[in-house]
Amino acid sequence: MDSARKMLTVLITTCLCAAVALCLVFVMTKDDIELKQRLKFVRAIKAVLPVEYLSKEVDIINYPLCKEDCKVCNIIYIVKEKSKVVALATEVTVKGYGGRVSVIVGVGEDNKITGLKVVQHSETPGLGANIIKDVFQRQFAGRDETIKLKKDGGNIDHVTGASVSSRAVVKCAKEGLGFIIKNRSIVNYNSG
Amino acid sequence: MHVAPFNIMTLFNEFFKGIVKENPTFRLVLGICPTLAVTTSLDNGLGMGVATTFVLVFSNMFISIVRNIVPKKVRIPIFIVIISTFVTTVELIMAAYVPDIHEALGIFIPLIVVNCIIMGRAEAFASKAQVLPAVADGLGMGIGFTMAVSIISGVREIIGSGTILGYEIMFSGYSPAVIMILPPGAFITMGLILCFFKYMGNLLGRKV
Amino acid sequence: MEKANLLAIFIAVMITNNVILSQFLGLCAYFGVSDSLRSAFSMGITVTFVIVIASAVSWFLDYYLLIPYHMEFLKTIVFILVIATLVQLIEMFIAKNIPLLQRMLGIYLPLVTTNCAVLGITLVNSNEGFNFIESLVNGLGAGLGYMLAICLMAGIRGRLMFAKVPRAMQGMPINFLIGAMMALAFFGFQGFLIK
Amino acid sequence: MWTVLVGTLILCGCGIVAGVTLVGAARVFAVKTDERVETIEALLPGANCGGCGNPSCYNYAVKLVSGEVEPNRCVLSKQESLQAIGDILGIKVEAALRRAASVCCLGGMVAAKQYEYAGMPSCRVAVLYTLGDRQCQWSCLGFGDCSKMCKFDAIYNKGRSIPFIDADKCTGCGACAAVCPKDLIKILPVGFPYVVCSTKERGKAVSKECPIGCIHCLKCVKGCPEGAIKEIGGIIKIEYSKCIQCYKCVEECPRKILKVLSTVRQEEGATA
Repeated sequence: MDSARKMLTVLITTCLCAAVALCLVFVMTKDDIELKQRLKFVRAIKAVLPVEYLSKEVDIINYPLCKEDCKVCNIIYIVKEKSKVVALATEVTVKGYGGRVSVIVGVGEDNKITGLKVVQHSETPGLGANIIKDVFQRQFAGRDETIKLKKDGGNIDHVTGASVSSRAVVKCAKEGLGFIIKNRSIVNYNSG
Repeated sequence: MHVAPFNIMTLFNEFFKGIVKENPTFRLVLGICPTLAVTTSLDNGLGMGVATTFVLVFSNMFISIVRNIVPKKVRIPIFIVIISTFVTTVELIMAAYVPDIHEALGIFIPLIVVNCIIMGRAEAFASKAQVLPAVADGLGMGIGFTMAVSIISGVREIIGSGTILGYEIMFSGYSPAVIMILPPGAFITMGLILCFFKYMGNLLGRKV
Repeated sequence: MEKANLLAIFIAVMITNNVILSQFLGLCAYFGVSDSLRSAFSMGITVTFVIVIASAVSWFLDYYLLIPYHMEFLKTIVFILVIATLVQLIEMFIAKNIPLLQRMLGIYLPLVTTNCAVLGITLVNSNEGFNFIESLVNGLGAGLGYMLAICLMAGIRGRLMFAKVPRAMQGMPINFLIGAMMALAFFGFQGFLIK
Repeated sequence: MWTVLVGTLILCGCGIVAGVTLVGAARVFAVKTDERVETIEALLPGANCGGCGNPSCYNYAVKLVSGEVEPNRCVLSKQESLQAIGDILGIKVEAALRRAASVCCLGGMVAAKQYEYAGMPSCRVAVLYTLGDRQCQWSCLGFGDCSKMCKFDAIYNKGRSIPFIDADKCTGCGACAAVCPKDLIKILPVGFPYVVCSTKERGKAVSKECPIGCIHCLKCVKGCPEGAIKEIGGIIKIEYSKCIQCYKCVEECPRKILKVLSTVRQEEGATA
């Protein structure tokens, strides 16, 4: 049974070395990874605010809402500039053409969309994937709940050859807007 | 275990054979999953190539070091642990310093573990060679793979989106052939490039 | 709702986002083992079998070990270790108890360890946050999708014998081009949504 | 520090569980493998040609150990290695009866045409239209599907012709026989006579379709001193266990359709 013992010893030693090495790398890179993720998040939030905030410092407060309230989104981000609430934002995920489409929607004090950014999607490259283009996303600023594609009798131009993907983004915008309007009072009340 | 003696020349040979003669992608047709999946643009392709080269060099090195103490029966689990350690290291480093490429490559970074090139080189070469030739082999194979992936992704990016590394290079009015950056385009590009190499091989072979 | 969701996952991974033709997982074996319909079928069965079991085991590890201790970065190494062990275990088990299966699948089992489809699907399960049943359904769908693609490929390659293929195209190049045609065909299934 | 500790614990735990399971399973599921199988497999040529009727050399070795088959079924092994296998198994090995593939058709392109065929150059495709373009339905179509199947380069076609089989290279694996859509290729013992025609017609019907086909005159049947040749269901059959290799039948055959395998090679069929 010597061979079995040797097998085990070698295997466990390898695992041990691997684990220690990996954990060290993890600890070393952890802060950087978190920083990069935070930066990305802040960039995404800033992208949904009016243009003048791009260079300004903003505070982002997470306001989690209970899951039962809404199936698609459950955190509202309160964006403040010098303790004045600029906008509320939330992430909405719906089904697109090739998979899920995740969108961050920003809503101003006047209950209109301040901006929108597609943060994750798996739409067809070259067609549906064009929903990430600014030309498309910029159309959403200043819209209210009546938002619709031109094709469906509204005012948003859809991305050429990808009405399903465009419709998914519009749906996100609508749901996010509705969600924020519905919960605005709670958020305002609790966060003072 | 018999280990062939080596000198500088053999080291060079080990290094260069991976680039042309035994190019892992075009000659041995190994590791085609990442070759096809992440080559939608040149920067993704390069990122994948560099990551794979890193893993290949270090896994070859360590496997060559431990080759004599590993019992035959647990060889594969141990190789896999060694390889995946380096893969995870690469994954963490990429997430920390090049998050965009990390995100674009997605699931295919962890999948370097099961890339046939790495397991294949570990089994076929590193587990039988001394450390230096193993590293040279890993480096050569890695560079060969990187070159192949860059060629494929370059072709796909130019035709499929009319850009190279994100810069527009095609004439104005060029409407990109989207199919090339979709899954079928990957197969088409790979098939035609392989065909080209085979044709050239036939031509050269006839002359000799 | 629940059932429709499961069906959506199943159809997506089997047809619309076929593991081989649109996600590019497990291509080595796809080209390597598709020279005859019989071996393609055996390979498909083996992959399906291993993916389903690996999905189940890795789900437990992920849910009860890695997530509670925030050790998600060890996912790759743990999953591949599980798969390698599992494959060897299955190999030994069927060699002892089901010799018939051993004769059919024996030579394909070692190929499955380094098949990206298996590791890929377990990673997808974990990244998408699938629950246990969803993971199983995803695994099963992926396996069947794999089988579908590889059997179709083997069927076409069988026909290829009668065709006049230019010399430079023979072997791998023509296989890739067949793959391209099949990927195009499967691409047509996209947008096949279940709401 | 906490991370390092927990991470190490988890990974080592997985490693231990994996290792213990594998070692344990290796004991629980240990299949009693006979060491002789490996030794014998090493002695076999390892070509997995299928000539012995088994899918691989390993399967053949397993069957050898269990005593199901004789060592002389392997056509590629040299006599010494067969003898070595016999020594391991403790049995006496008789010289292997060499077998080789042979096309049982002499006419081929000589047989009368039914129509001009211009389809894919493949027997398996051509046979779909009225069993080929020749009037004789047992005629070789000559596209050489069999030669493409040969792993040993033993068969080749010159244009559209009856394939030429090199009996020295042929291992008798039967890959060509399996692919022939008309079942014209038979795996037969070398050095024995065989009928190089597969027709079931007789007399004039044969002559009309092919000037060199077997007309079933049965001279060979009558001429055989051992009674080893019989006509069963329109086919001339030679019982090789009775054949004493006197080659009387070969002399008797008026059309010279009976030949001896390997000593007289099939002439290359006339091209169309």
